Amino acid sequence: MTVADERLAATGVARRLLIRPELGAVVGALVVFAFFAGQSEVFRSVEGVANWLDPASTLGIMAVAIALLMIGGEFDLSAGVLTGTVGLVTVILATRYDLPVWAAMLAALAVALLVGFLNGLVVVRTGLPSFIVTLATFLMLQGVNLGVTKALTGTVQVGGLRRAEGYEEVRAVLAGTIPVGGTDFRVAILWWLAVTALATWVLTRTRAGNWIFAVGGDERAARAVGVPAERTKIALFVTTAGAAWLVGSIMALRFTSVQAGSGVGQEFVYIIAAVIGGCLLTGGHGSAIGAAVGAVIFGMADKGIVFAGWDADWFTFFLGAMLLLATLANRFVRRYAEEVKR
Amino acid sequence: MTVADERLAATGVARRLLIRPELGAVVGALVVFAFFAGQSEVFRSVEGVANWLDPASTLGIMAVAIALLMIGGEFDLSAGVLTGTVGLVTVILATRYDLPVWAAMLAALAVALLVGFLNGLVVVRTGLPSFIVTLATFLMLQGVNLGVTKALTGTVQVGGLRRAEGYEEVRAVLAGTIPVGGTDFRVAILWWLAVTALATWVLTRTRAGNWIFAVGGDERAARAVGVPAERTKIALFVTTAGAAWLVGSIMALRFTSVQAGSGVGQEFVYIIAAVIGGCLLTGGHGSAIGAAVGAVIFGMADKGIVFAGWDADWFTFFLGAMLLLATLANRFVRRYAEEVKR
Amino acid sequence: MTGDGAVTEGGTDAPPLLEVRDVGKTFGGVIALRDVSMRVRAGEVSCVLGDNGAGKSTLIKILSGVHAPDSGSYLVDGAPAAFASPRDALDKGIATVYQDLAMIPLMSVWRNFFLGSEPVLGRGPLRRFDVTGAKRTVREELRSMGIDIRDVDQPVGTLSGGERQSVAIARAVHFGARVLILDEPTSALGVKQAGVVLRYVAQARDRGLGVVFITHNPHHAYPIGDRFLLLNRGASLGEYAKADITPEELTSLMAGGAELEQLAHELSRGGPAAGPGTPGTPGTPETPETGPPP
Amino acid sequence: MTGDGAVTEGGTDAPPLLEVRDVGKTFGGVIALRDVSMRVRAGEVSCVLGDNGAGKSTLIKILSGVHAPDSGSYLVDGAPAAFASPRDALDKGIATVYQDLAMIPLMSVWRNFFLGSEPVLGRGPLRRFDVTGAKRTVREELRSMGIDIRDVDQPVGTLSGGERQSVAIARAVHFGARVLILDEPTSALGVKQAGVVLRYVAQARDRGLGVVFITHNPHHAYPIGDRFLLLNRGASLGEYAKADITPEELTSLMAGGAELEQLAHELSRGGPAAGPGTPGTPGTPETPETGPPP
Amino acid sequence: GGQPTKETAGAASGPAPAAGGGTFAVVTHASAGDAFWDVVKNGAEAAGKRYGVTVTYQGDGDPARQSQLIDQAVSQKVDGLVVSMANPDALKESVGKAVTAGIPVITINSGGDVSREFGAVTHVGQSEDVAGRGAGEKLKAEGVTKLLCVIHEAGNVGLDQRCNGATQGLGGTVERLQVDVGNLADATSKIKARLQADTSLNGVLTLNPAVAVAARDAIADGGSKAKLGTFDLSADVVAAIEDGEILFAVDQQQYLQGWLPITFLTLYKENLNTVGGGLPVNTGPGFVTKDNAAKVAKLAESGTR
Ligand SMILES: Nc1ncnc2c1ncn2[C@@H]1O[C@H](COP(=O)(O)OP(=O)(O)OP(=O)(O)O)[C@@H](O)[C@H]1O
Ligand SMILES: Nc1ncnc2c1ncn2[C@@H]1O[C@H](COP(=O)(O)OP(=O)(O)OP(=O)(O)O)[C@@H](O)[C@H]1O
Ligand SMILES: [Mg+2]
Ligand SMILES: [Mg+2]
Repeated sequence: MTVADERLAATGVARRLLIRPELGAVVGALVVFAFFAGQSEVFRSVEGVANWLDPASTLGIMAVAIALLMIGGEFDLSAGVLTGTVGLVTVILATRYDLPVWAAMLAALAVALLVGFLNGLVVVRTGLPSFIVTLATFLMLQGVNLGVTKALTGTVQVGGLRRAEGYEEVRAVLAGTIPVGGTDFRVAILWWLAVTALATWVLTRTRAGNWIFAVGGDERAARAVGVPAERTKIALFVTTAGAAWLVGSIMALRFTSVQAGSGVGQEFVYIIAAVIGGCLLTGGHGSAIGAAVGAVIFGMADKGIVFAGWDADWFTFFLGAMLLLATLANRFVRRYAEEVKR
Repeated sequence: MTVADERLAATGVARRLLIRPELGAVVGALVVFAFFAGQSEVFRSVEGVANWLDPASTLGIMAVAIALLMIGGEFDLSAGVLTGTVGLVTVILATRYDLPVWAAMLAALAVALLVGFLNGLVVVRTGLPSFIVTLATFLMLQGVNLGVTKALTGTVQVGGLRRAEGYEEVRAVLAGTIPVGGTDFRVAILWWLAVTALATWVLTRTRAGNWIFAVGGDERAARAVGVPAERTKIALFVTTAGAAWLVGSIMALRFTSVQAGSGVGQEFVYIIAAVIGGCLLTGGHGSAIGAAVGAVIFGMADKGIVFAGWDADWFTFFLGAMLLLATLANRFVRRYAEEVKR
Repeated sequence: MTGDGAVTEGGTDAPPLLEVRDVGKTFGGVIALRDVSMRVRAGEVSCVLGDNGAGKSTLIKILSGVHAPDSGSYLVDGAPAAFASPRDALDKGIATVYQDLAMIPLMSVWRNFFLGSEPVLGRGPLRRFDVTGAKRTVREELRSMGIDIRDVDQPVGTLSGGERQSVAIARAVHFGARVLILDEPTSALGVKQAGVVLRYVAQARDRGLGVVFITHNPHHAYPIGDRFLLLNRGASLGEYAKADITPEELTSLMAGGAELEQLAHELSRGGPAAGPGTPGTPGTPETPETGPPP
Repeated sequence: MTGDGAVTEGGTDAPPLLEVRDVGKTFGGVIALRDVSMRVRAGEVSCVLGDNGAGKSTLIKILSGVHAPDSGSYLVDGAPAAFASPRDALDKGIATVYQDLAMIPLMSVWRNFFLGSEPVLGRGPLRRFDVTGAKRTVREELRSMGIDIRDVDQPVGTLSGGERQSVAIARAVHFGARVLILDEPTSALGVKQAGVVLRYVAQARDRGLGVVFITHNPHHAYPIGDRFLLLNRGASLGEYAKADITPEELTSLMAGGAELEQLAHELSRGGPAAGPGTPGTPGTPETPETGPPP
Repeated sequence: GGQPTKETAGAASGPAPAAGGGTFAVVTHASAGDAFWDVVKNGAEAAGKRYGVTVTYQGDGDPARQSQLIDQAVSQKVDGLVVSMANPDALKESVGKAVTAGIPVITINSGGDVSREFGAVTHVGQSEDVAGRGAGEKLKAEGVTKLLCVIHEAGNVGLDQRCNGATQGLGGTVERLQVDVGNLADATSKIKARLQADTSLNGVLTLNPAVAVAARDAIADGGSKAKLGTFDLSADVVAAIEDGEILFAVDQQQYLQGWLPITFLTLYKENLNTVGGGLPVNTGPGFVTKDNAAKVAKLAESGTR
């Protein structure tokens, strides 16, 4: 590194810059942005940006958490529906049992963390693939959400959080807006950035981060050198559940009502964002920033198609094409970067 | 094997029987069957069996194909929606362009195989994870299905296959029924058994089978000893597409009309069935019989809850619980079996 | 040479660092190890020798907490121990180089090196992995083994076989506080690096560590070993002190008897390349690893 | 000993089986191999020697079609060849034992053995893998290597390190028709099995195969090798015929000079276990692998 | 099917407003491909073509995403907005934003009770439970006492409201069943299973025409005597009604829920007209039965009924 080594080829500065694995995802995002910016003026306006950053932020929080979990070699299919559970618990407790909003949220947090802990515990104890375990959790939570909501309210949605005690204060923190350049940006964007920064710190600069990479890369080898693999995995499931709580709360506070089916189907969007951002499905490799950028790519493609005004019938077609484009750009840049180093 | 080896512990016959990995899945299936047979008389009647075997058969055909693909280390998320594409192409060609049914089916087969081939080609050429590639295919096909159907018919479904030329003959072969013990069983069940037998033969008794295990277990190592990894993977994607064609045709012939959204969401059910049956998500391990039994487990749990008459709101809750139960039984038996050998 | 060459209870009064008594291990129907006893004493090198599949790795995995023995007992410092995981063994200062559980291929060299024992800086929520310190340490440790790594950020999976093994050894030496367990550590190493490893072993021994050393190379085992445990098909053939066994006997035991004598003749040929170094020339070992001629 | 020890064009008129001229290979910014030339002739054993990370494995991966060289040319039977995959090399009768690309852990021993070259029975749609034949062959091949496998249905991942390596070698020997490339084949093997492998190499040579043999053990390399290619940090230090080099020179080259002389003294100590076999005793190699005393 | 190109897709409903026209956005609570809402879309687009205005149609069943679609329409400064409000609470903020931005809003289908309060110009159509009630009454008249309501998307408010309405209309027992509309073999099998397991069920109500066909097969295969009613039309359903296999199909005439709001918005924009002074305009319920099936058969096939 310091001394020149005849076994290393000379590399330019520009190429060196491309070495960071996140850069592939960033380039993918730029491609998608450039594409839609060319299609629609609104898309590239401040308002437009505020618009597509909004869904990207909540998706991003989850994608980052799921990315950590996937780097650790596991899946969580129950994360999406858990956001719904959190919202339902919060709204039901705050409106039907008259708890202050913050108390209801704390109760929901406890529920979420418990679900995450159980997921992790069952996975490490039974040795079943987390795909199956969290699928079962997913199905069971979905049933609970619907069954309990129906039993309590007779319909499949609960609402009225707006009238609950302490609503406005909590809302400002989690679901408010911040005016920037005359446009309201969602405060969730800040949460998303914070979560990404924290996850990046943990992943690259702490012992826990080292353990996460190790258990995802080769669990047996990691255990053999003394990594507490079970604890690491359980902690990852709990972290994911914590993220689901954050997102579920943000959504509940913002929309003040929650449907029993809320969050169903989102679990795959999280995984998709993480994979677009460069996480390996087999574990052991990926980055939090990549997942956050993956969420932006997904959010841009998702909203860009609407801004471009293309026929809604063909929506998924374009979405698929954009995702392929973005990941190809990512891959292309990474290949190029790999020619520079390693 | 022939001579006693002092380094082998003595094992009983019963334990030896449990060695086959499929047996775990079978035990899981028996547990689920016993459970629901106790809950509902109709469930265990001939009629009931015919009923839940019906969806299990089409699911089973796909699960077996997906299992081969997963053993080969890849996913196909586009298989579900491809069954819809096949149905749409068949019905549109047979009713709007007046082709005989068999010709329309052949055209649909060409389309399906092309999609499978492209999936495989993109995966092996770009090196992108098949999860992302086939996700893009999934989204794009979904858009095409809806967009084209709308463009051609103005509605979201096409129908009228019954009036097409040669319908009855083909239907009898693919979507007819066979009376057994006074109850009509679907002929698709035979197709399912045939596909399972064929896949088992290929997997355990042919060169191709050896290659499938190898590319899924360690693609680089397989390539290094001369396995044509790319060809094997492409062939697996094409096979999956072929299975989707079979299932799509069976469905189209049976219902004579196809919705644009048909098959969406099924891709995960296929994967679930394969995983319940013991396929590893990371590739390199699994069996066709296991996947077929996984389909039966899923089918039984899915229908058993309805037979048992439990509250529909809680449906997914029970489904999740049953899946967990079945996979735990599978795992338990396999652990026990592994104590006997390896 | 018979079983009576086995070591009798010595005069040392301190309990051995590690001791297993009649341990056995089965994997399903496979009996990998049966009734094997062994002691690891401070300041001694215990060699475990045996044919392929004899159970050497299984034995050291029991010592290092990877496997729990199915039968027999395991004592650390004379007290019964039950390691739930290799973490427990590490916490007792037992560091291991495994034959097959080595490294995480996708992780960089420095991350692998400190895996499980990451050095930290700062405190509380600011406690963080000391990355620059870690990188520097790794570079130095490897250089002193004769491995000049290009870039400690390189994923371990792209290292050469010997480089990879060197990282594992350097790690064990760095963290081994009381016992060092080395399972065929020199198998992929160059002549120079293998020499360095043997020197490490000698240094560790001299510092009072207990060392367990597994090798198939009698030229490596004899000079450094104090005791030799011989395994065969999962069972113990006895434990010998160096004083009780000659290098020839050891080699012959490892090779499973004298049947290899003829190999030297088989390898020789009257081909055109036969030169000064053909087998038979004095000073050159006639047969590979079958030891010096009598 | 200087570079003029390098082999000059011999009098043989048949083109070498394999020849690489000035090949180089870089991985991204890493230059793993630079301007290396080598020939593999029928009936000869070419040894590739060098320190860890010298580029030996990279070179043989070029020979066996795993890597395409970035520069230089590759000739098979005197005609330029460009292997798209190891399959092409296998089809030309070149079989390889890789150092790190060995086996599929989840697959059984017999499936691994025949992977890529499955024996078939029947024809047309009934063409099938000859399972019983395959199992029998594997068992026999392994037994003749001195490996008595319990059960050929055992997944390779559960074999011991040496058993696993033996399967790879037995496979290469079974399928190697014209060239046999062995990358550190004996590293995990017991004394007996290593002897068997060397015997195999001699047999293959005598049958007229070209053999490329990589090892870190001069005791293995010298007796069997006809030519020695020395690599250092990715570059060639020259190719020597056996006639041009003494065992001492070879050992010293492999070890990177005489600096190891002192190791013998470092390893010795006046400990209680010092017995008849202490270093220095005549007839015992003083230092591991540093070769016989002058 | 031909490969779609960007140009053709853009031309179909591009954002470029026709001369003198405007751009109206329709945002509903159903995803693309839903049989009912597809007819609404057809109606809106046909009206757009007729009046020379640009109509964009988007929909998503998730209220959060629906509200984002409304936000997007607002930032695109559309000239009018048509919203279905299955979950008014969740849309309150977004609709409010549109109203504040001076965009005329018309609510359709559901949410009629809060339409005014949210500042909408008017409401077209009636809520799902009114339609459900109609279906329930009709089944009651046919002697159904115990009804199976087949839900093809768990947790969807609209479907739940239809079943709730049917419960009120029937006055008897209503049981629910969840099926997957993506797999009709599975749906058939489940309906059959339910009918086999509980023979006292004498009526089935499906909420989607494809599921109706599956239910018809299930009833026939299982030898059940249950009467079958459904929501919404398709060619198969009309044929089955003609054959007497399906009693009726609830027809909200949802084409009007697409056509009318575009008409109203055009009038409002050009002439500031508000039809009925802002009172809700009902589009149904209507029923397609054996009597009128023949007449609507062709229309159903072309996607306007
Ligand atoms: N997980 C396992 N399942 C089944 N058999 C196993 C397992 N692990 C080891 N074995 C068997 O136990 C025996 C002993 O293995 P072990 O690895 O201890 O041998 P070893 O003495 O280290 O051999 P080598 O010198 O080749 O490394 C081998 O025959 C091996 O096949
Ligand atoms: N895929 C790769 N990416 C980056 N560097 C690589 C890659 N493969 C090999 N190298 C580097 O190239 C050099 C040569 O490696 P090679 O495996 O050929 O060494 P070797 O001579 O076989 O060493 P050993 O004796 O330890 O097996 C090493 O320094 C290694 O780190
Ligand atoms: Mg071993
Ligand atoms: Mg090497």
